[in-house]
Amino acid sequence: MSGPESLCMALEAILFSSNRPLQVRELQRATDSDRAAVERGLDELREALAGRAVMLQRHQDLVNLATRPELASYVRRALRPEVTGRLSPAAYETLAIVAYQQPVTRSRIEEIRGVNSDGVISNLELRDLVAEVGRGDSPGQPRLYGTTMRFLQVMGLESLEQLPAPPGPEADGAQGATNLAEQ
Amino acid sequence: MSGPESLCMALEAILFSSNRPLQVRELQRATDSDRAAVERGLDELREALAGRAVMLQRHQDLVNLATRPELASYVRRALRPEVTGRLSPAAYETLAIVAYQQPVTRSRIEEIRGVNSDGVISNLELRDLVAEVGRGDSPGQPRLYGTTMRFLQVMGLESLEQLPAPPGPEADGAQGATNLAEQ
Amino acid sequence: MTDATATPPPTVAPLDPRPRIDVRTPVFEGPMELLLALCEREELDLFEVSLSSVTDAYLAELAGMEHRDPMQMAEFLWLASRLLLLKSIRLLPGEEPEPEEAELLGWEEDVRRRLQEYRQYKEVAEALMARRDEDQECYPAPAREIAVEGQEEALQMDALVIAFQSLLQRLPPRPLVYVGRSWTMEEKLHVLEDRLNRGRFDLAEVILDSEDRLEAVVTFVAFLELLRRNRVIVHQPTRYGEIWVEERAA
Repeated sequence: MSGPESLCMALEAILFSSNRPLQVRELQRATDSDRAAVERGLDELREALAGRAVMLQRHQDLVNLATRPELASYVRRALRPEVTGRLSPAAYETLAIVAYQQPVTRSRIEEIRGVNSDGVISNLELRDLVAEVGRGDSPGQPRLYGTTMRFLQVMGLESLEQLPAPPGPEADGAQGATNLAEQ
Repeated sequence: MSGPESLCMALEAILFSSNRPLQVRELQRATDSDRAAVERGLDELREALAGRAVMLQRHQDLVNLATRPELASYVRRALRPEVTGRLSPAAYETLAIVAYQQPVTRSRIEEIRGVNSDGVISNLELRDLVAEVGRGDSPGQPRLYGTTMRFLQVMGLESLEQLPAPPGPEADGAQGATNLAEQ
Repeated sequence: MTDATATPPPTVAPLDPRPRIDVRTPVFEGPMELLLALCEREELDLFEVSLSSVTDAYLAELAGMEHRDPMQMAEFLWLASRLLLLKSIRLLPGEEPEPEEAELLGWEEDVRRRLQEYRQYKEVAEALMARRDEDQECYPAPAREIAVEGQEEALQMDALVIAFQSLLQRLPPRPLVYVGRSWTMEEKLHVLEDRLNRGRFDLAEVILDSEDRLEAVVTFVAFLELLRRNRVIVHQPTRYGEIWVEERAA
């Protein structure tokens, strides 16, 4: 870390890219800095964000960036259709693949669907219907996706075992069902 | 929307909260503003973000916020984002042609490369680096390809304008290539 | 293309009539690429070079190539035949070129122009590749929870009770032989306060943690107590969605 100014920048970049609050210790590790330096960097960032749409939130040892509450109505207007609108056929397709093949990588989903699925997957994440459940062993440690508690609620299921038998007579599908039942 | 300053803030809040690029039209709708006002707000936001860890990315009518390229290593260390698989030399070659000739047909790509490029193009489409952007006027209405926002993200560019001067018979290709590598 | 995503879906593969020979291991994907590499290896200026001077090198490379897709091989061979023709014309100088030969000389001009264009894109491709290796990716905003705190309509108490009743139906009634422990409200208050210290929680999730309906009722009453004491705020971002309980800022 070359200087306090760039530490502040690094912290902002990390917090911007994270979808969950981060511990001060995680920020120290990522920036090779001690606690005092990170705390100073966070103070600096808080000042830099004054008058901006985004603010630094702190809860005990956890920090995250969030939009200012008075701007929430714009955010809701812009993004509500995504979270509350009907699911697209592509979203149902993807959801079905995740439900039956979980844990499943993005590239496996794309292999089955034959098209890029970034957008659909992140929309399903946004709706809290699928979530990252771990990392694969293969090179690049790809994210593994699975369905969420909310998926069960929305589908009116008590557990994944209540899903109807998986599609396809081939061994692959049967395999998936077994894995699912064992979980 | 009460004033130009708060429009800029609203735009920042919306873009911060969206996990996909948004169209100018969507921003207009969410802020009850006309196109010119939103464009001014975006210009203002771009200036306000100078010196900060996050920048405004623009690809045609799409905008999103993303971390600055020089901060990539911190984000990677902190959050271990999924690694995009390596691209083959053939893929880079095709990407270079699409980037400079867009919108471009498959047959023009193949004319330059001298080989069938079906496989490479569909691989780039799957990775969301290249997308169909329309149909040509010539007989058979061939698909036209262009680069995507994801291309800008992977290459660490704010917009296509940051690409070096296009190669061509009049310009010195080697010159442009050097600039790009040095950035 | 060495990546896994390039593999076509398994259902499609058998329909492809072409033999699946891996054409990626040889260095040269097409004749243009080979020709360009040869010109560069022989240090020939693309603006000056006569293509007939690379013919021998081209044929040697071709002879050394492994078996590959016949379609692709045909492209290499076609160029080889043109190069040979060109060379034979050049070896017999002095005569006025016949129309067919003139056409071939025009072709050479065309190939040189295309080689130049191709080289420029290849250089851009290398620059893009170098840039990619520099670890300069821009990371976009992730899928984050949309901050709507304080914006939604006040939660109605009856809506809360209805939500609780529907949760109750998903819990078993008290079993005939009771082996679980019984909870006091004071104990449940501590449990909820503990949860609050770790951050906000979903009311439904906490209630569904109950062993039986009695425990669920105690949990719910404890939650109402926290609400009454103004210790928590409650919000429900979407109708019928999760009910989030969060510590009220001091």
